[in-house]
Amino acid sequence: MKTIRVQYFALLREERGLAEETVATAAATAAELYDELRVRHGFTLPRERLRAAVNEEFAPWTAGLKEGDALVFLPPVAGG
Amino acid sequence: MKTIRVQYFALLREERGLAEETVATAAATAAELYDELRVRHGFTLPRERLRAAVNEEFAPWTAGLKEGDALVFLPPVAGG
Amino acid sequence: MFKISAEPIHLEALGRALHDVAAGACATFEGRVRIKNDGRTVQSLEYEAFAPLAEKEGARILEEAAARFGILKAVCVHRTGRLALGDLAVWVGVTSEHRGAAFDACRYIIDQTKLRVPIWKREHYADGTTVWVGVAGTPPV
Amino acid sequence: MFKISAEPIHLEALGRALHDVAAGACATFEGRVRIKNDGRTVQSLEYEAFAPLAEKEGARILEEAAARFGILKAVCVHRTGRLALGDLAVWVGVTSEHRGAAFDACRYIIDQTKLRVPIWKREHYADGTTVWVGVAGTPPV
Repeated sequence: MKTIRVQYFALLREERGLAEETVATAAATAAELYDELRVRHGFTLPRERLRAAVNEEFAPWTAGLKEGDALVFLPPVAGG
Repeated sequence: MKTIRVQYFALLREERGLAEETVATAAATAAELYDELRVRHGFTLPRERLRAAVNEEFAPWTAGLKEGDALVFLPPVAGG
Repeated sequence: MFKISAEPIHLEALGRALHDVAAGACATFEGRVRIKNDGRTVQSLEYEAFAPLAEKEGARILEEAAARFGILKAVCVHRTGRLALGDLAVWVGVTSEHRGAAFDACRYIIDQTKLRVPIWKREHYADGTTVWVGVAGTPPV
Repeated sequence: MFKISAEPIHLEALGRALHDVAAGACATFEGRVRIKNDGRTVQSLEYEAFAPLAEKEGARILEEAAARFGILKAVCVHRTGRLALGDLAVWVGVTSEHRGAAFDACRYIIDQTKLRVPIWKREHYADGTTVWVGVAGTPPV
């Protein structure tokens, strides 16, 4: 088990009901962690519509997770 | 003979040494008037590099001149 | 400089930061909250950003623009928080010697910002509904 | 509105004149006096215009831009008189619903203004020489 800090933005933040949490997980990758949290919290966005960020940088879904990593799942962006 | 008001800008103004004059001319067209004034004042710009304006509107060189017309010979523009 | 700002954007200071005696051209872009979007009447907007990554990705966009177009300086500031109709949401300014590079780089920066920078927009409509733009089927709150 | 101005251009008032709740985008262009032109060091500029025809031709350019690009509002102001390094020589601002039209129209307006509007520029160089730009072989004064 690892401890991962997860931040939520926009629709995910609203669906989770909070902006940040620390989770204990056995997930090996960013993808596994999202899939786990999606089931737990009922997120409506499929993983294909998101990107992952690890430690404030874009990362592939296959990125391995280490103890203490900071994860963000990025909904489709719409700046401007 | 007609009386024509001529305004000069930029290089033509400098070569003529004044910004405006009234000329009495037998020239039938804008082209004839420029050719006449070019000889008289030694303008360096050939007519092909200028455009003509009659009464504050662009006009073809073949435009006929009437008593009291206001002529401007426009050097190559360079705004901006 | 690419900045996420929770405060209103002050154009004058940004304009001064771009000045350069080598610059003959400055192209700017302002994105403002407009009253209609996709046929719906907008009352206000909310922007939210993942600021640290937004500023990193934004800085990369500015570097790309400098490398591609040979500009002198470029700035982009994007608001977060609640905005009313007419408020300034994003500002891009680019200086260059000649105008072609300034226009091309300015457009590149706003286009790439909208595509790549982690910023999200919630539109609130006159009919009381609200949507996270770009996320189909967002439920009303 | 296309204006020839013998006085310094006040950007704030011009920006306000463009505002429109329907506008999501505003593209602007500033042309300023830059220190180098064609490899020569510039000290100051003089602009001269045939104002009545310049404003007529400028208004036609703005109408063309509106017809081609479907913009909301457009303004262009061009200075006359003596300008120092860094001074604003020309300003174009365009608002539209979406950004593509604003950028395209802004560029069209400055490109056509430089081509068609009767405005002339004399550059004064650091070496004491001076040239009417676009007129090869201008004698020094």
